[in-house]
Amino acid sequence: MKEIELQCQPDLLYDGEIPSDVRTEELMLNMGPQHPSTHGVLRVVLQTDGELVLKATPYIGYLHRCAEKIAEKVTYRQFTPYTDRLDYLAAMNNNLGFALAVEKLGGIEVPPRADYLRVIFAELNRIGSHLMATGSYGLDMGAFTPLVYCFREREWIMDLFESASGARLTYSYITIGGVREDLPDGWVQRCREFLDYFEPKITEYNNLLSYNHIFINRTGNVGVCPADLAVAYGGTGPCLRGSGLAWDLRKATPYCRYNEFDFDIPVGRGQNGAVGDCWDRYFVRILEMVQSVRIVRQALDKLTDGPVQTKVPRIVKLPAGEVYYEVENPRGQLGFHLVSDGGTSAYRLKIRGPSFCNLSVLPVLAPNCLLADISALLGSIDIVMGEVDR
Amino acid sequence: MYTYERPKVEYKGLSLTIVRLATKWGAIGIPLLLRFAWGVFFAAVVAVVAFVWIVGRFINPLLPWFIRDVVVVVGLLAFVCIVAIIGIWGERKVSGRIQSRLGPMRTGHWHGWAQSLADGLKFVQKEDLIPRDADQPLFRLAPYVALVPAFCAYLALPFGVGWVFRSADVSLLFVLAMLAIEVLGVIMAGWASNSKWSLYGAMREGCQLVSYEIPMGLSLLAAVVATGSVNLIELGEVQSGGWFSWLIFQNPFLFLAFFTYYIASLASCKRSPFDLPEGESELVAGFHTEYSGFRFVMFFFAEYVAMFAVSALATIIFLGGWHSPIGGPSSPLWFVLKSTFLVWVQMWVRWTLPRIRIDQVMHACVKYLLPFTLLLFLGSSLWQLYDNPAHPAFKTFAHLLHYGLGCVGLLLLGLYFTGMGYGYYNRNRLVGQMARKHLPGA
Amino acid sequence: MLEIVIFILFAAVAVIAGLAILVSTNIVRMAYWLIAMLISVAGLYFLMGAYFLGVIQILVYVGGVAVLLVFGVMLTSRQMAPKLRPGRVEALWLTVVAAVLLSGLILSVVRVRWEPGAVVAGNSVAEIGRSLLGEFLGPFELVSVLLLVAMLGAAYLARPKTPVQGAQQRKGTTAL
Amino acid sequence: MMTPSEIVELLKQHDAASVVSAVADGPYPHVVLKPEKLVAAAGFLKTEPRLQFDLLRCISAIDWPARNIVEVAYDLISTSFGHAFAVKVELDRADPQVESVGGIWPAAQWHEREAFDLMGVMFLHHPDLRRILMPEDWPGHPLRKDYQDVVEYGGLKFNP
Repeated sequence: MKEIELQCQPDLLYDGEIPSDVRTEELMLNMGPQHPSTHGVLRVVLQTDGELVLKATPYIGYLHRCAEKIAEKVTYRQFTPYTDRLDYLAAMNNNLGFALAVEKLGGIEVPPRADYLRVIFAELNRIGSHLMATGSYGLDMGAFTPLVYCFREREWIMDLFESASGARLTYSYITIGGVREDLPDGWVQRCREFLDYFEPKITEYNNLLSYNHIFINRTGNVGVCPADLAVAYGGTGPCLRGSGLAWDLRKATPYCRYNEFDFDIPVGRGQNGAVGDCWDRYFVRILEMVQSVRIVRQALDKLTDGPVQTKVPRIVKLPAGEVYYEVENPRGQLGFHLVSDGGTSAYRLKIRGPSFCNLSVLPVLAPNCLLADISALLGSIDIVMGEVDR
Repeated sequence: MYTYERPKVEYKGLSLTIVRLATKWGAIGIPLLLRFAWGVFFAAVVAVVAFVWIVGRFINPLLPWFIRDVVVVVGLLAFVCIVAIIGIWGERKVSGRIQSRLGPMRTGHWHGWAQSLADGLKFVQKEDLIPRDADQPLFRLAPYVALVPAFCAYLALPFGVGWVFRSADVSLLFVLAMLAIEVLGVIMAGWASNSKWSLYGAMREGCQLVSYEIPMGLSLLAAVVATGSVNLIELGEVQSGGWFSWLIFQNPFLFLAFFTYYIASLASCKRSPFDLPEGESELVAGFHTEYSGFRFVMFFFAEYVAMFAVSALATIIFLGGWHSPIGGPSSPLWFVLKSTFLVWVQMWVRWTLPRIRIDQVMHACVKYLLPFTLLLFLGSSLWQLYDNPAHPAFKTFAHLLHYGLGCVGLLLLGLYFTGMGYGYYNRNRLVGQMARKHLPGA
Repeated sequence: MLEIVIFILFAAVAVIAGLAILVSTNIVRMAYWLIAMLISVAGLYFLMGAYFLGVIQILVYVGGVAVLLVFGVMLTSRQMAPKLRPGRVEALWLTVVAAVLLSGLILSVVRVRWEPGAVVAGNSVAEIGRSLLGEFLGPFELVSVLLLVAMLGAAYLARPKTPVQGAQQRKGTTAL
Repeated sequence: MMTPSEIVELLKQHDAASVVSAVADGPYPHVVLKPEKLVAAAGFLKTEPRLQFDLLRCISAIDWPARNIVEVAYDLISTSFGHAFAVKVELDRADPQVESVGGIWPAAQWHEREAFDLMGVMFLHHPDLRRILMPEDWPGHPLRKDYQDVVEYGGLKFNP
């Protein structure tokens, strides 16, 4: 196996020598479960030497809501709202993943209009989720203003979702067999208006935050995660692409007609430090928003008339068997391992939360960071605890 | 069923007494106050202004010093409170506008002017929580140690000639000394809270303040060398006669010293990007994590009072103090205006920049700011040495540079106002579609 | 009259704070009592018209030295407090040393002829500056050399001496 | 990019004795391996240049009281080729034990902790096999089919 040299804070690492008669005591610091920058109820026990973090041990499970157990009790359709609550910032994508897993096992075909609608909503929700990640990352770094700007734009996406699905956070819009309802009048026009408005805003975020000197100094060369480390710890999504590996399920194993769209996979290039540092992970999200805008534009162009649902019984019965299906969530690959015994509810549903795997790399990256870098790291990994704990 | 039995606690303390009195009287008083809020506010402003003016003009020569002192101190206290209250409200409005929000709009009907008052009232009613394992006496003392020195700085701060509580020869040093004591309160709070986050906040505060005091003092010393006085009134008086005679345009070293002072003063007020002691995304709330109610308000007050104090110092020393920039009559109004502008810039910076990391804070000070200010100090001294009739060539050069710098300053100010005008003209485009609908006058 | 009241106030605070330093067992409280004493002594200076001295006392001792002191002391463990009670042998030694110092102090106070000095009116800063860079230039420079030596000494003491164990370990090589 | 049947062939070539059964078509192509051969096969799957399954996506434990086994499924994908595959082991339900693959895919560590927590599968030689989602002293393994709901925990009584 290859040895990976971690290079957090090169100028702070004590190279070799400190006086032997100076003894310092290490401090155990309990970060969370109630802490502003743990993005939920994550608890990280830090072993610190002054401001230097020697060891970080995450403890999760504070938001465990037994989603997998519930899935064994309720019917497939009834479980769709529960998927909303996994990664509550990207509920559309979760709906999509679950619907696709059920459709794969049941052999259900989806009409083309529904497929394009799914792509549109998934990508819009990806933009919304990345906006949240970008804004709250600014907040983690002490810049409050980008958060509000990002929320301003996310509000518009929420309005679009609300007019289509009736909900602003937990949509349950993408259901088994298609999407729940067709678009309201004028929705496509409003969506185009949003895209035209939103695209130049990305430049504003870059000018305000991404290229800010302080921000770059805070995030560049911090929490460097090389590509093989990311892959080894199951990191996916921006955490993997930020490390320089162009791996995206939308390209690798296209679903929902993603192969019909023209888009690129942005990767971290180490512009402000080593490849795979916090800045790269952050900036990949910004670039992905640009790509998502591209995809949504193309999907809006291709949107054909037709039904948005296939006929699926109210209580879905799947044949006995199993399937593992993954989709590319904003935070990485969301997987559903669905086992059916022929009944009306899942025999076993294992959910692979991307944040769960992305977070597992934290104990490797955290040593030799400063206390302030922990929030930089956590923010750049961009976890959603609803999905980590499920 | 699991039932939680709340431990019986005897509530006591000054805050509770205040609350009891306030709830008793407030039931009648507050609705009345709110109904006549406009009138009360203007009456208060008029009363304070008239009061201070009368005291400064007439009572001063007539009454014994002691009464004058009491009166002036009460006036100063009122001023400081108004500074803090308006500062907090202003911060929220400024941040709102920067973030394409509105900020407080409801309380007091006109742009939420009474928001800080309402918040203060709420804070007074809060239970005065002291953690069981905290060091009780120090925990109680800390907010006072933070607030009182910040107020004491105003005792030597002249608002104009004759507009000062005590005009000492060493008033500049006195103000600096008082601002330096404030850190003790913060450290005390951090340690007494017996919380690790607070301790981290206190540690950072200690590191940061002790380091940044040096470049801050050195930048001011560069100006002191140019005028030969540490008396704030004398420092202000040499800058009369229009903005060309401001010390900031005196020589290039002072021009730079203004900016180094301003950066260092941001650090000494714990303002962003140097707000590490309370950086909420890292240290929860830093040194005041465990504080609630009125004690928390005192820390808040101390911050805004100190903000105005450092800005006032910059105004007096670099920006001509109470003198009008266009050569008209000098007045304390100019002083307050300029200081407010600098406070506003502090807010502007805060809502724009991310926070620096602690090692970068120390590097910036020790590796860059400190040597740089030492050079400025040296340069300013040398300039003073050569800027005299014995060196006519240098004198001409100095004059040319002096006016050149003035033009640079004018250009900067012009750019600022142009930007402001541009922003105002394009406000609809800049604030974005969503916010536009909700802006007043839309 | 007022001056006497204020003098008694400051002096009392200084004495009480000084005694409290001795009596207190909590090391952080000691530091804060020390600060209280320094501030009240500065108040005495102000009362005597030595504004410059008073301000410098606050600026340097309270704002600088005391903050560093508190900063260092604060980081010690809270369980340190009981250990600060001296043992019997230590107490004996300390008494002897303190007695010698005190007698020296009393002797010098008694033997010096105290005359009411000329009060420096006007700009005391300028006066101090002139005398520091004129009459007392030699001692002034000597003191600065002393400070420089102290700083170099501190830097020397804090210099890394031996390689610490586990420094490599800390650098964090992770086998995968 | 290899098809599932080719992958099964490669595995059989590597060690035919390790493969219990194989499903090469349908929605979920996988092989069932003997538990004691799992680590060797996993190493092969990761290092074989034609396979390079470097990304362990998920470890799912499935309880089958009727067959008296606990299945552990390892879902793999290769970031170099993009082909996906799954490996399964079937363990004794009374005492499910299998060697940890955390040494091959570090990502497995947390998944294995979860499988241990919720299904009670013991992963041998795991560096840190603790409960991950449930509290340390939680009774039982909640995702087992015969799991009895906890009535009281830490002084809290739950309504049925």
